[in-house]
Amino acid sequence: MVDLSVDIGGLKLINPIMPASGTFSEELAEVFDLERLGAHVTKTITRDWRNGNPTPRVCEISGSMLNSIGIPSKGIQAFLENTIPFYRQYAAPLVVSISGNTADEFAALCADISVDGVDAIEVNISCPNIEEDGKAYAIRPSTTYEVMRKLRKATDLPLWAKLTPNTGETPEVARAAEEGGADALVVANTILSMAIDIDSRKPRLGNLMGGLSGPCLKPISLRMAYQCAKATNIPVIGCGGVSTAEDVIEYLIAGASAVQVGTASFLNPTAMIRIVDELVAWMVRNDVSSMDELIGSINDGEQSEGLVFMESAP
Amino acid sequence: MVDLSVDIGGLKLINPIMPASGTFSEELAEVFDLERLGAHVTKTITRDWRNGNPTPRVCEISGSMLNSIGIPSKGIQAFLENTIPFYRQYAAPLVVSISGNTADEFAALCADISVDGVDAIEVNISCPNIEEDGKAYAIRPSTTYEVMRKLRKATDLPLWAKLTPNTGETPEVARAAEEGGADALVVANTILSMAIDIDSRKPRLGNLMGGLSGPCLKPISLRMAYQCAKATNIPVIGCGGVSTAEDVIEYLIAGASAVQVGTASFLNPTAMIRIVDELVAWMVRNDVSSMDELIGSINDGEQSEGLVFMESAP
Amino acid sequence: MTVFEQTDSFDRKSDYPISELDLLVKSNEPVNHEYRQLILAAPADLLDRCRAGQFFHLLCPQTADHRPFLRRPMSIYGFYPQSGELHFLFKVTGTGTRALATLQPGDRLSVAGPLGKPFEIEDSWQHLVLVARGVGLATLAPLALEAHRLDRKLTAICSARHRDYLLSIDYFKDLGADVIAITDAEGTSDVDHLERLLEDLVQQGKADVFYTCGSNRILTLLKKIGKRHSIPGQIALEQQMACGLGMCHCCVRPFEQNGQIVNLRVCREGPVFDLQAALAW
Amino acid sequence: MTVFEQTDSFDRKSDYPISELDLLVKSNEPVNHEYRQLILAAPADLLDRCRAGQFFHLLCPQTADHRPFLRRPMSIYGFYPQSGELHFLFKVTGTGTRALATLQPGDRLSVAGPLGKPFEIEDSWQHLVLVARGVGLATLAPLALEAHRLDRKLTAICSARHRDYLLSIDYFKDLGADVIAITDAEGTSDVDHLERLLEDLVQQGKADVFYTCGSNRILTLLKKIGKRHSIPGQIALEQQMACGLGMCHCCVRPFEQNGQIVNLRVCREGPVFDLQAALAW
Ligand SMILES: Cc1cc2nc3c(=O)[nH]c(=O)nc-3n(C[C@H](O)[C@H](O)[C@H](O)COP(=O)(O)OP(=O)(O)OC[C@H]3O[C@@H](n4cnc5c(N)ncnc54)[C@H](O)[C@@H]3O)c2cc1C
Ligand SMILES: Cc1cc2nc3c(=O)[nH]c(=O)nc-3n(C[C@H](O)[C@H](O)[C@H](O)COP(=O)(O)OP(=O)(O)OC[C@H]3O[C@@H](n4cnc5c(N)ncnc54)[C@H](O)[C@@H]3O)c2cc1C
Ligand SMILES: Cc1cc2nc3c(=O)[nH]c(=O)nc-3n(C[C@H](O)[C@H](O)[C@H](O)COP(=O)(O)O)c2cc1C
Ligand SMILES: Cc1cc2nc3c(=O)[nH]c(=O)nc-3n(C[C@H](O)[C@H](O)[C@H](O)COP(=O)(O)O)c2cc1C
Ligand code: FES
Ligand code: FES
Repeated sequence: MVDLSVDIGGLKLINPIMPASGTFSEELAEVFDLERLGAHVTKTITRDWRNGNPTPRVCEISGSMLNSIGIPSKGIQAFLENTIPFYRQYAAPLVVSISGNTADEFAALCADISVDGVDAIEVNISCPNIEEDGKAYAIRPSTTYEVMRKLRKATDLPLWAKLTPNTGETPEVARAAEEGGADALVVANTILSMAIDIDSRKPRLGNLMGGLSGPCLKPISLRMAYQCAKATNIPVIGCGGVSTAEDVIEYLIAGASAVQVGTASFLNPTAMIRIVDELVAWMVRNDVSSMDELIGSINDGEQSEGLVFMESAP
Repeated sequence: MVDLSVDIGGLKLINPIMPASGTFSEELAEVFDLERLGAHVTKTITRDWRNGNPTPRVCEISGSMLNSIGIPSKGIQAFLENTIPFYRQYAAPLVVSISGNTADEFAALCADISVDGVDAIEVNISCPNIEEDGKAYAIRPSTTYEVMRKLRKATDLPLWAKLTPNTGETPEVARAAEEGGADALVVANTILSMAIDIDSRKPRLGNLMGGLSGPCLKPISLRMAYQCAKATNIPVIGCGGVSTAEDVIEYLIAGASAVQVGTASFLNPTAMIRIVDELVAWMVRNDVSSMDELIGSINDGEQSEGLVFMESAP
Repeated sequence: MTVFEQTDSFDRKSDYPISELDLLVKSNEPVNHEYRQLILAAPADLLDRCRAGQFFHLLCPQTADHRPFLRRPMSIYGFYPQSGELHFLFKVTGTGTRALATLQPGDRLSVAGPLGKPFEIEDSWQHLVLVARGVGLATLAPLALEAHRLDRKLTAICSARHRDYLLSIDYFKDLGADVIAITDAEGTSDVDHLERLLEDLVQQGKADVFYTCGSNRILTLLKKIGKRHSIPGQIALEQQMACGLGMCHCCVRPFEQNGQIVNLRVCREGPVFDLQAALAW
Repeated sequence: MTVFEQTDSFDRKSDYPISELDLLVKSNEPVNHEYRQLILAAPADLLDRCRAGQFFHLLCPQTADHRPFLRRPMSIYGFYPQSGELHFLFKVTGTGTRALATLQPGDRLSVAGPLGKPFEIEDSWQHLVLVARGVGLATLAPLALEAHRLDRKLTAICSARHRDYLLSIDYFKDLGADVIAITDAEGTSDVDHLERLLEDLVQQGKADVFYTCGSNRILTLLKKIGKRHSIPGQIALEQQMACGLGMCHCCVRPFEQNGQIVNLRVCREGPVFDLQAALAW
């Protein structure tokens, strides 16, 4: 008998596996029982309708993929009318991912989305922010703190801050998010990347650049998850390149309390439930009975203190 | 007849292929004729003897590798006595990579290494800097500018600044390096990463964290090379995941004037000369006769201006 | 707090419409020097769910030379619950299809599907006209079978560079279709000639609906003729896909809906769309 | 400005000591349930450069299940310029060796080498003693051949868990070596017994030099006996490698040199080191 449940700042999940924003939707209910997931996380929405980026919106690179979808959104109204009721069918908590062009707009959306049926709000502070030259809030501790303060005031729901790997200040940003009122950190979004078709000499994404996700991202996000778990006292949700139970266990040992699965669901729509099953099997095999025995159990010895704030490769 | 030569801020290279610092040494002369390379780039040295990091110093991850070698160094004296004379046998320019714990120490080493036989100095401003909490100079524009100013005053040799991907401000850092006096930018070093052995629950590197190199790094470094080429007027040398002529061409199209090859030489010690040969074959096949026809030839249309300062995945 | 044993007991329903399965390769033979036909052994309940116009998302194998990362969408070329076979007809073009071409009988291939919206055949559509070129025939082939089953008349206009590249002609003939072959080599495939052929069919009352896929040229022509005579139509479209399910929004194309341009997901709202809504590209 | 034609003319010398080559697999057979012997066809000029104690760096194949990234170091188990063969003896342990185990005759394998410092046999060393366990025998086997060629006496003490796991015994015997087999199963492989065996050899004047590899226990013992009787020794060591050539400094181990602890590269200053300089770990 193994217990997979985890507690994310008061929110109980039956297991630590949930989808990553933008790589999940109602349609997956046609493939397996969504009730088997620890939580449901929606694609980031914005207040207004948005078209998204020009195609091609994805390309594959050696062993991973890039995307520049650009947050197409039907707007909050459609979301309240269709999406929230759909997920209400399930006991699994619903986590709504949101974003805004300015901190105030972001906070207003946060308030408006804090409705019945929503169990937590994931604030995507890692997308471009027009107030800061297109830099994401989560690139700097100061902008992270400011936007989180406004978002915190806007809702009483658990607030998860989704961080970006495009920064040299991960521990500082994590602490700023915590101080600004985040209840958990999602670590992390995609890393800014590019690919060029050498025949046409055009960028392989319609939007010039895009985000790297999948296996290649894992060692980077894992490092960030470790840094964030060390730097703060709030739960960390690992995200980046998870495709097997071993990946989940690596994140948990590093200090994450749960993980999100993105790209792996594109390669295997049933990936998340396979991972849950594999995780159970691993725990039985290794005589591990609860997630607490894994979370943060890294044998990092003496080094951890000095090195957690290191931001350059040694 | 194709012309592979390139000009890096006045320094002429017979072709755009050179090794990346730390992935090359005199021993490679036992595998092929080092004269076939565009330049020779040494492992980063420090003034004093350094032991380097504990083992394991490398580990492989899905499709790439991590390392935390830690700049073991025999010190400047041994370098002046043995290494420089060795490379003097070759006409190919010698680029010496250096690093220092403080900006002043760094500058003093820069002056002392500016000797006959050295053709350019690559300043590794992407390694941890004790004056800044272990953050690398190249994480922030301000620290980049300051250290570059001191280094610039210390030498008349061409000064190449090696940037780090561990930053959210690539274009700003690139400009700071240019303003501080860099003659070229090497883009980029490894990205801080981590891997954990789930059986022992120990970090898979002796030093806890390390740098990701190889194919997985390419889309990130390529994006940075593009940003740096747009943001500055000095030559950019692409570095990260180059293992084929197609990779080289992708970097050149993005705006790089040359590339460095690192991890690929571990997998194939003859990789660099194979790449030179493949590049010639590609040029003949595609009727391209000089590097100028490739460098910066990206068809990026209207988007380039707005997006070059973007630092978060869209 | 929930406590698990290793169990699948959480699956509340067992009949999810979309499956992810490892299927056995029965054969994978070249049809001509560009196309191959792939035959997989598939369970009847999967085949029962297949419809003409739908597709599967294939996890092409990793080979020494080819390492496709994402899945590749392929139309159902044939589904035969009786013989337990699922057929694909594919053109070897890039990384993924080259890897697919290496599959040997006995190998396994992971498929996800059936996916997407199928072709519709309304009761009032007695005379179907199908216009296809190249690999589009793979997509339209099962429609011919369905038309046959429903006892509708079918005219198949098959276009190719050369007679040697005409695919599935016999397949259509065996199903009782009138087949009109047009080729570049014979100069019979140009728009003007095609327009005359189609107008003839319309005049003879043999065109209640048009079905097509792919080609811009044919789309534009069919839209024009369709509008002229108020003949409905459906088109199967292609777009690069990541998830194939509707989750990622990478596969969108612009369509005209109620006078507005909207982005629709080819994998979900398509791949079969209303002909008049589709925009040339 | 230099202008190239596609040419290799820049190779000033053609006899680089280290080669990167794709060699043909002649066979790859299991020796017991853990070890396999891999035989490659190799050009004579490569084999001529091989020495006992050196190694090659192997680019293990990518398979569906195993995707090794870095090369894997393997000692030369045998090199035969006459028959054009290069032999390796390897233990199937992890990703790389599992991939290596899938190689079939006719496949190609990229090897880089020969690498590292070989064993030395000084003129005054007439009686050689070799102590090896497990895969260490692979490393020491070519030394026996060399001793035979140089007409030296050789005693090979071969240790294993069980007689069934004793490798290369016949190989050593055929080369005229005195073979002493010790096993855990028979209780003959413990340090005390080994010490007595070695002391006997020393007393009989049959130990001018010790050669070994691997095991900490054996290293400590040989250092002690070597120091006691001023008998020189050499040890082949292992460490994880990236480049295998000396460029990356990942393969260092600590050694005692002139009373100081220094890091030396196993791939370059080794893999064969002076026994007294080697430190137990
Ligand atoms: C719904 C649908 C049904 C299809 N049915 C068939 C079929 O029955 N037979 C057939 O031969 N082809 C069919 N195609 C096209 C087929 O998916 C592509 O030929 C295939 O993806 C090319 O992959 P590649 O790796 O060989 O080419 P590459 O050019 O290496 O592919 C690179 C990327 O572009 C994508 N891509 C390239 N061409 C296309 C395309 N035409 N459509 C969508 N994505 C593309 C690939 O999926 C991949 O992600 C269909 C496409 C769609 C969308
Ligand atoms: C100079 C030298 C000669 C060797 N000769 C032989 C030989 O003749 N026969 C034989 O069976 N083995 C030999 N080994 C050990 C062999 O290299 C390892 O067993 C092999 O690298 C394991 O790879 P893996 O992917 O199967 O194991 P994994 O555990 O999956 O390897 C993970 C990583 O650790 C490294 N690694 C693991 N074990 C060792 C080890 N013992 N030494 C060095 N690196 C290791 C791998 O190279 C790889 O980088 C030798 C090692 C060295 C250094
Ligand atoms: C196609 C695609 C769309 C995404 N859309 C969003 C999004 O809307 N909001 C968000 O916060 N992250 C988005 N992401 C990032 C993922 O949530 C996740 O952080 C990232 O993909 C890393 O996880 P992975 O390696 O498991 O895919 C998207 C990723 C992909 C691949
Ligand atoms: C083993 C190893 C050692 C390295 N040592 C250094 C170094 O001393 N100085 C430096 O500036 N970069 C060093 N690097 C980084 C490389 O120069 C290069 O920036 C990086 O590996 C990316 O290129 P690649 O993907 O081609 O390997 C090292 C990289 C590796 C893999
Ligand atoms: S392919 Fe993902 S939404 Fe269509
Ligand atoms: S393996 Fe690179 S120096 Fe030894």
